[in-house]
Amino acid sequence: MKTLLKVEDIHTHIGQYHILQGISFEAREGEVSVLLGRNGAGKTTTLKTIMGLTPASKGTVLFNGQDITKKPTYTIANGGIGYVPEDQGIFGDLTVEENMKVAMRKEDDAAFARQDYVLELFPDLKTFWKKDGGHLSGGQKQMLAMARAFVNDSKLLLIDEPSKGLAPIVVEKVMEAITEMKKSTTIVLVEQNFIMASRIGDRYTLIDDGETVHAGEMAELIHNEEVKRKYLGIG
Amino acid sequence: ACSKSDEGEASSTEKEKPSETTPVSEEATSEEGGTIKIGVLASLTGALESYGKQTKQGFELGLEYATGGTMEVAGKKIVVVYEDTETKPEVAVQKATKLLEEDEVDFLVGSSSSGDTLAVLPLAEEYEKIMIVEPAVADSITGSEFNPFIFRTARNSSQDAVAGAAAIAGPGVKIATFAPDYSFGWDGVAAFKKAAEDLGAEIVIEEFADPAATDFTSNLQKIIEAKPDYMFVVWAGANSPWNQIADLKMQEKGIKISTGAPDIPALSIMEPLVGMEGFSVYYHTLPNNEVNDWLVKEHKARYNGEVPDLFTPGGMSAAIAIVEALNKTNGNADGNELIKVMEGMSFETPKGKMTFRAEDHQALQTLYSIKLEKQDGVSYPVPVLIRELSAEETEPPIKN
Amino acid sequence: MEPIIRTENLTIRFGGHTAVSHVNFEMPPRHLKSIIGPNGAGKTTFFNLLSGELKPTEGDVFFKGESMASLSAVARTRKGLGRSFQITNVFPNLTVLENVRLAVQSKEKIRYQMARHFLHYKQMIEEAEKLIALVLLDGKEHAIASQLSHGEKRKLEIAMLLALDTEVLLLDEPTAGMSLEEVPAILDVIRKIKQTGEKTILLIEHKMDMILDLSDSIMVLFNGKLLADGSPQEIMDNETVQNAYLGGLYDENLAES
Amino acid sequence: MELLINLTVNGLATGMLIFLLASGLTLIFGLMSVLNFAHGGLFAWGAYAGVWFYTLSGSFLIGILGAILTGIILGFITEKLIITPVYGNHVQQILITLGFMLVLTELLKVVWGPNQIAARVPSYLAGSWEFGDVLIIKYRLFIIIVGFVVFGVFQYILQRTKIGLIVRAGVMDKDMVQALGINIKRVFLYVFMAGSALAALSGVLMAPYSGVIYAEMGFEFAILAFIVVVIGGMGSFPGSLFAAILVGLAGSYMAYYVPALSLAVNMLLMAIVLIFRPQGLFTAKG
Amino acid sequence: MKNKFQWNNLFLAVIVVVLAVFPFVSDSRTWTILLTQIFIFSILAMSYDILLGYTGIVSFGHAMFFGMGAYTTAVMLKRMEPTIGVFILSIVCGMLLAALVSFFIGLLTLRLKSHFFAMLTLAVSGLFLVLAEKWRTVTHGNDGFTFKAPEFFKDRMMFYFVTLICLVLVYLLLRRFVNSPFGRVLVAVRENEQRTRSLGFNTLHYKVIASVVAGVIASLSGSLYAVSLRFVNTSVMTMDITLDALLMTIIGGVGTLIGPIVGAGVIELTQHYLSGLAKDYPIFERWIIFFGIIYILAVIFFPRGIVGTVREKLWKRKTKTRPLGKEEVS
Ligand SMILES: Nc1ncnc2c1ncn2[C@@H]1O[C@H](COP(=O)(O)OP(=O)(O)OP(=O)(O)O)[C@@H](O)[C@H]1O
Ligand SMILES: Nc1ncnc2c1ncn2[C@@H]1O[C@H](COP(=O)(O)OP(=O)(O)OP(=O)(O)O)[C@@H](O)[C@H]1O
Ligand SMILES: [Mg+2]
Ligand SMILES: [Mg+2]
Repeated sequence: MKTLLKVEDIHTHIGQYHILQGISFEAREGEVSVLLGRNGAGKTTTLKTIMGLTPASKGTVLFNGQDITKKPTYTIANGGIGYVPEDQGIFGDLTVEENMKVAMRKEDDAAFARQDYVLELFPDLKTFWKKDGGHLSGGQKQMLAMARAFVNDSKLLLIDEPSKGLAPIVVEKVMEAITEMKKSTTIVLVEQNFIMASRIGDRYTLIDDGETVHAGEMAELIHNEEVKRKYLGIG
Repeated sequence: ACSKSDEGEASSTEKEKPSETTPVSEEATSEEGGTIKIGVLASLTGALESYGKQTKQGFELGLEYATGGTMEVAGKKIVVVYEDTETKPEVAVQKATKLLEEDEVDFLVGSSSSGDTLAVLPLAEEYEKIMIVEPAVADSITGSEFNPFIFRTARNSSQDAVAGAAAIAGPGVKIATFAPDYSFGWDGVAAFKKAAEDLGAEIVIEEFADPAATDFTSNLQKIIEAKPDYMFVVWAGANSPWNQIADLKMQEKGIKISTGAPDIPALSIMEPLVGMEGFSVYYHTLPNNEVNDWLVKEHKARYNGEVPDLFTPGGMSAAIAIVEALNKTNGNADGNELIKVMEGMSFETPKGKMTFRAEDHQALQTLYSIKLEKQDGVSYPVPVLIRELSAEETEPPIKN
Repeated sequence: MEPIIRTENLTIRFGGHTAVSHVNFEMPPRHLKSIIGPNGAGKTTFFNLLSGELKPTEGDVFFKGESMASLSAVARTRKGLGRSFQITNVFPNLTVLENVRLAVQSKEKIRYQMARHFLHYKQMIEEAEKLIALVLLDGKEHAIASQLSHGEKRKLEIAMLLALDTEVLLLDEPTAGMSLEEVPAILDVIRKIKQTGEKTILLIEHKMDMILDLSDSIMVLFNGKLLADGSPQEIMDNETVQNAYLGGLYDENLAES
Repeated sequence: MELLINLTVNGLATGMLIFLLASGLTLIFGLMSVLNFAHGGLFAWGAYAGVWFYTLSGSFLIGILGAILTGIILGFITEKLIITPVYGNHVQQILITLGFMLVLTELLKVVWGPNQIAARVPSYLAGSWEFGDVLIIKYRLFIIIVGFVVFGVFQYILQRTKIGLIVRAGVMDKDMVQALGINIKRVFLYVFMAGSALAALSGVLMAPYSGVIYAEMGFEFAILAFIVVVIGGMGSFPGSLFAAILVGLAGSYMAYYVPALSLAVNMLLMAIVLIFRPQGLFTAKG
Repeated sequence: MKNKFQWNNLFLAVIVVVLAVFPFVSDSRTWTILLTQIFIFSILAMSYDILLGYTGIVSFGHAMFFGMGAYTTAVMLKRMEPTIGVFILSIVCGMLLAALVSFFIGLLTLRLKSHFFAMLTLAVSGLFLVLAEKWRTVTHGNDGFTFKAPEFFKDRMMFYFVTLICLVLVYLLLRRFVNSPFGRVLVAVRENEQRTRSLGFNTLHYKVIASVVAGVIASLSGSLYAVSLRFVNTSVMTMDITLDALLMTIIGGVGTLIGPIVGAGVIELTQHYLSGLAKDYPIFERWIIFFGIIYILAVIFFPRGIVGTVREKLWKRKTKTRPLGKEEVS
């Protein structure tokens, strides 16, 4: 299968701190790649570096064969990458509707069809369509953040901890949605909920202290007790 | 030892040199009778900058005129230091102290704003140096805040008011006043009211407006309703009511407008008031005397054809007053000595003879009753003389 | 036993939407109760009403039998109602140590002391350091809070609540975004606090295994209403809860871990 | 009755003028949250450039276009040089824009000299109509119309496009907006330029109104504009319009009926509004 | 840390000593006056920083407290005897007045958020300015009035020392204040007010107290200012004074106490120097342009103010791993 995203030995500095010290992985078309690692390992920073929010000082990010390492964020996004940040990035003073409107890159029928789909997935958003984003509950914000990313026709989605703060039943729905999206989109997922990660992930990359320490098929990891114990504290 | 002290002198002059606008040769300083130093405080930047520049140019010309071009008086070289007050009282004090302490000036001249001037007054007394006030107008300078070292060549608010009243007031005349809502306006109107009433006029309404307002129509509306014969306007500052007065067709409604003619840039915006009768402190064609002829000629020659403006003759008068006084004391710049000769002193200025009144040191001076007319080849309305208001006629009350 | 917290008909409306609706609940002291419910059920809002962050449209909160209606959030904290926040809410430009130290300062009631240098209050700093170690943030004392990773901020949040040392702890999804490895450690912290037998704890969580492990009782909020309140077993057996909240994932979840 | 009509019409005209002044600031301060103390400088530049073009060409329309062009160019320079490094930091914005304000004001004097300059109403807008005792000054009517046009155009743009939303979102979280594929820097630049153009436009319209332009004219009026934006509600065009008219009318009535307080009227109005409605009269919501 | 602390103090002590002997070595009165002016504005700027830098509130109305001090002192010295006793009494009265006014205004206004608070303070101080303008029997309005300073201050050196002592005392007091547990809560309010409240601090009290402290100190600087001029007019209440305080604080560095002092020095000195240059070189006739450019450059090269940025650089050099901790306040 074709490699859509290729991250090669990236190093990222924030201020005087050397946060990423060699992250490499690839995401293949139509697959879900999961980034795993403990708190502060550098998962979020990896996603931000791909998005160009904290550009890499060394290494390359190849997307669809193109080098996007030094591109500005909006160009990267317009190239077809959607992003669900870990802190949700909701515009608190804008309503749910306005949040969606800002997010929608192209206002065509397909986009509205996708919007209808996400609203069915998260009916809460429909209920609170005119409410300020800042007044939503924690879980509702998480839904909105995902809805914003899903509404565009992206080739690649970067999703940072989608299950955080969601009720179990909604987590299930999100999993369904991701599985559904997988048909048309490639997904890079950061997820702490190992059950979820292992169920929808195709392959994994383990990050520790800003470095890639392990990578492989998800199916393997499920049985690799040693790695699970060492890096994930489970098993 | 002698040469050593000479060196000291020379090097100290050297240091000061950059701050002197009137250069002075070193020999003159050390060999002859010494120097007279004059510090001029003026707003050389900011909103009042054009006033400051007029004073400065006038003062330079005045010295030249009074000394016959030698820049010496009673054998002493005159040195002038100009300082910018930035129209901030604290800067004025800072600069004045510098002039008094470091430059050791014998005279202070200034300044463009009443606030700056008032702040400097006590210093003149403290250092016992004569200060010639020019062109600040506040009555209190020679009134409640007076001290004996203060002399003013500028006219004060009361003189303006008396002149303004003389131009229009008479028995049975109904007058409305319009002025900005701060000290300048209040003082001006109070003085005007008294002068006008003394002449038998009746003040029917006094309107004060926010000087920063964009719209003066409410105030003007009220005046229209009071149906006066005249509206006397006391105004200063660029944001002016002239346009709105014209818009409201006050003149068509039979209300004649009267005010003091300002400097030339401000005259250029008084187009709507052509035909109005009022007074003027100075316009270069108004006085008829040799000093003024010289001033106009030299000013034109020096500043590519520009004519002297409102406060240029004031600067000149201040310079002349200083030279005259020094001539009288034979070069003695001691403040207390100077007070004696300056009280009651008369001197010729571009505006005719001025006299420092002994009681409050205010220079009594001629003002002019004028009419604004459109003249060919002049881009602004020109004040045309109706009659001179003699120094006696415009004499203000003594308030100190 | 007299309930330590009790609500009477507690209701709040935002515009036309009733976020918390006529909730009557009480809990005995030194008890750990979990609150569960779908997203937007009103759990956080319920906390906000208890802590005084929001004023109810109707009803009242009683703490140790005393009406809280007239008390501000500040006053309630001082009385002993401390809370953590679902959305990370720390002092972004201060260090981790300073964040926690400020909470300790409040507990120590050093409020209007203006004449001594704050570094002279050594015990405050020591205590803050201890708490930072407790939530596994040691080594990050001098990091600026805004530079922490998400999980680290959650830990800081807990440390600040613990530093307040209030009688009642309101914990709003303390482990959201925390890595698998560290969840047990935080669980441990909560368990230890519970074991001291001094604190009353109200816990909002979506992690069912954790809830079952810790709770003395569970209450369920649904559309702002109190749907059920009972022992963990009762709640787990409740059909409505099964269908509306847990879905199928929970069973597998238990099965796999 | 005539009196009331007169006061009202004049108050309305003044209000409209103030609205034009504030409209640029509504974009720059209200929407983009930039504390731009140089706004008055842009306004004064608009006035000077406009009058200059007007005098040179003899056409007031060219004067207006010249002013707008100047505003756009200055807006470009200002945003690139002065504002870009300080987005989101109010403290730095105050310092840098105050510095720039000094530069702009003094440069005016370098270019056009320190003296005030007369500005005349074009002949076709000069004069007034009289209906009994009611006096309608043509130029004021013109201002009222321009005000409504500007209001309409900008309200339409903000309602019909995402620009307003994007700017507000960008102020809250610049990174996120970029991650949604929007070149927020460019959007900010354009909006700033539009705000500057509005400032310049109000400058050139103000000039014949008061008959005179001077370098220091900017600062006073800028404060008035800030007042209007804040009491109208940040970033709301209807709010600014309403607040501006309120200020205009209050000034007009107050000067007539309670002259003793007319110096204080703006400040009183602002204090009262803020105490009773701390968020301003309107919000930026559609 | 302790070490650094002492170095700092030593450094400051040396500067104070230098300033104290300065009038004895230099007989330049311009400098004495300029420095006096700088000391006075340093006090004002420090008081402003308590609001802006430590509590995070932007006030556009600080001039009103400065004006209260200036007017109280001026009026009392004019109406009563110009003695030291009256001078001190007037300072106390000015402070009491400022405390009272700032207390009530604080209660009224400090509930408002950022811009709205700033504009409300602008409004209130605007009203005070109108009051000063209109209450002419006492203030003489815009013209102002002069008065006699106590005999003791006739020698400007004496006044120089008085202001220097005031500056040092205010600095020491405020340093204590901001480093006290109370001051740390102010910083917390600046960072996240709502969170501070939920920690059990009544933030309104803190903000009101901070604004009272700032108001009282501003009043002191106003009193000194009036005496330094022996003159007062309504310019002491204008926006210009507030902006001066604001600029000095920002240029020097918000959230430090040395910053405002440095800022006051930088602004007064460059202004003095540039306007001096104007006399000699025609291109400096428009020196205000250069002055404006300095503000712009200051932001670009010292984004956190002179002191803030320098300190950050020093920290970075010293330790690569440990970021600047804000609790390390001067
Ligand atoms: N702006 C910043 N400045 C300095 N350090 C930072 C900054 N942002 C993140 N870090 C540090 O970089 C490391 C990695 O952070 P990152 O957010 O990528 O972790 P993460 O793997 O997403 O953790 P979590 O699971 O807790 O979200 C952390 O130790 C964090 O403290
Ligand atoms: N300030 C507010 N204004 C308007 N609506 C609000 C406000 N706060 C909360 N709500 C609404 O009230 C409802 C309850 O919100 P709350 O945050 O209490 O939910 P929650 O149970 O904590 O959900 P979650 O598990 O997602 O955090 C939601 O529908 C939310 O949109
Ligand atoms: Mg993360
Ligand atoms: Mg919640």
